[in-house]
Amino acid sequence: MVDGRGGTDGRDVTRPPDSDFEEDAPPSAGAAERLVLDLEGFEGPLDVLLVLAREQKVDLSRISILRLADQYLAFVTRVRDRHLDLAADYLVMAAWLAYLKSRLLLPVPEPEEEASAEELADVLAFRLRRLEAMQRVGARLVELPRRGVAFFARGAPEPIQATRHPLYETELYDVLKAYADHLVRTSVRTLTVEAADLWSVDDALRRLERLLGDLPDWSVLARYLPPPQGEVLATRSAMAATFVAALELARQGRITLRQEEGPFAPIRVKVLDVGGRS
Amino acid sequence: MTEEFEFLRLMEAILFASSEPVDEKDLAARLPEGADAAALLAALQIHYQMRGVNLVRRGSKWAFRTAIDLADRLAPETMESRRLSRAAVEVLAIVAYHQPVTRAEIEEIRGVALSKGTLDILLEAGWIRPRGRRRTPGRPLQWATADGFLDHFGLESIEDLPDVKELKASGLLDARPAADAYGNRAVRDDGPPVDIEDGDEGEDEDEDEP
Amino acid sequence: MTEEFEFLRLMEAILFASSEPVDEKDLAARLPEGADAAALLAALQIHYQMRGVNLVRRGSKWAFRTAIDLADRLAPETMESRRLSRAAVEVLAIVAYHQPVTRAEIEEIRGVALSKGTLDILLEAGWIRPRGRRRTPGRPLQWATADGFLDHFGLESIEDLPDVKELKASGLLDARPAADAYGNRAVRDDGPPVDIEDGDEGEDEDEDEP
Repeated sequence: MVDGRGGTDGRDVTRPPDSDFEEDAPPSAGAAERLVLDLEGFEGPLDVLLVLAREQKVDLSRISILRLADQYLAFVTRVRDRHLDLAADYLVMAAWLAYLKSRLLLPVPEPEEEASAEELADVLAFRLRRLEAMQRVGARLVELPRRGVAFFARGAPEPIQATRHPLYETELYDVLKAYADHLVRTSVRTLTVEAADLWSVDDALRRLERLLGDLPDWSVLARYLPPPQGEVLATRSAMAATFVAALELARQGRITLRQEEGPFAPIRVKVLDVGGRS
Repeated sequence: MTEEFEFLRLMEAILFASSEPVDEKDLAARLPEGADAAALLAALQIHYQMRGVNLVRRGSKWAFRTAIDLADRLAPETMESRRLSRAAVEVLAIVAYHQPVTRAEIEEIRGVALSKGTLDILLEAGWIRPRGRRRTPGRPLQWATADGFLDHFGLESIEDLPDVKELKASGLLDARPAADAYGNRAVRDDGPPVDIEDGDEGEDEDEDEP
Repeated sequence: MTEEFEFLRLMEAILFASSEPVDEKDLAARLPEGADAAALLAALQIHYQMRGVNLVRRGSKWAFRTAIDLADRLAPETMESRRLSRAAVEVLAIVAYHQPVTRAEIEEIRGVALSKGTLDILLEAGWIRPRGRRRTPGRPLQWATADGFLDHFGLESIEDLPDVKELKASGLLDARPAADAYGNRAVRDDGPPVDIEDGDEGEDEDEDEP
């Protein structure tokens, strides 16, 4: 069913556009505070900008981008006090607007190949108008007379050969969903296999033991990590496994470890068991 | 429009939209005060008398039905549309994504033997067709989607099927529960090893038909 | 009865018998040689113009539907509770007005990554469908409205969408990034779980079909 999912946005999209606008841009003084509380209801930074733009109460084509930038930056500052985990795209927009604002305020000679500040502002104004148009027609769309609500199909269709009756009622969605479910089911096996290229303590032990003979006095342990292989996680697992392996070798009395300059300083390692050379 | 014609229109719409024949008493109850249901029904019946659809009485109930003389020409289908079984939908999906694919491969991919009628059902529905034989020992038959598949599902080409990435992005494929066990890695991963684009196409292919 | 009236009755019966819109091509195929399906449909539409049931066009398909003005008096038998999320309504509007449109373009217009449970819900409702791939690097899938969309919202064609002409004239139906200056950097930086294919921006837009 199509129901649900709307739970978090708290706005009833099936309301007429008028009431929707009213809710979005109340002329009251409490608007700013309400924006903060409603953060989860926003559909991204552009949506926030649109709501803020409506507060200026002018046509979107005559909006003051400078003022809008200020409004947005103030909004983000306010929100960050309470929502430390503010999504990255809100911050990216804030950074971009701060940049735009500085360009608009300080008309330095523009580099030839870059867009002018005015062009950048126009781009933003266009995106706002486009999003507003889509929100407006979306609201009108769901206000159209709809089948099953305002008009009805034949309640007792008669099966006759003239109309095409598929043997089976299956929609594209069913097929795609079946395949997706199948992939999810079978993916578990794959993931198990994939995990094998992480470094295990055994791997690290073998590698350290092999290298023991070549260790000069008090060498830095980190230098004996396997070469990074692109994957951050693989590198991290190698580091963790090597550390544990070093502890294990130290426990066996084959090496000794030292970290003299305090936490996060290089760990140094020295071979104890000379007879252990291979 | 006269008031009476308005009542007639309403009655017409109610009878049309109803899934069951409607009792005359119920019709009268749904009409505004002062409407004469019996007279309206009689008028409506006369209006449709010669048409392709007639208003017919079944006891105290009324319904629209295809005119008898046409109903004979448009012989009713004996079979009603049914829902395809879960397994059959999955096999269809696998044929669509991995075509051309042999029966053994379908079983291998699903990890379970195909029950007897599954391919027959899809074949009968016009959604799959045999497409050549694989050039491997035993020369097994390969299966692919038929034109009826594109037609039924409103696709213009088999390319319109979303690939794994697109399934994920559209929200149909949510692998997160499985991925959790392995942290960030699994999420970044593009998923199962099932190859959609290149599948088994090409190399061993040996089409018996153009 | 004239022969033409016989054809009309036959067409009426076929359309009346089906709850889903019937394609004009299929109708024509059912009629005897020499029948003019388009003319018959026009005549039938006029005959039902004032009635409680109207013949309506849905793209290339036709169906009988109860008259819109009777909506208030025809209480729905089972209230369909299709309450869409705000995101879903926006995405549906974007697909309807910008079709065919790629997912990256939808994200560009909304300035935010698509969350799960948006495209799949519209797909499940039968309102959108994949339609060809954009001829740009990555060959991203394009989305368009499905037949169910027109029928559900009572539209004769996509041209009947509210304000569609005004929007077209104002240039607001341009899904491409407004400029490279901003692009969809905000979307990209959002990272997982939704991955965005490269080259989705569609600068060299080139549809797969006319």
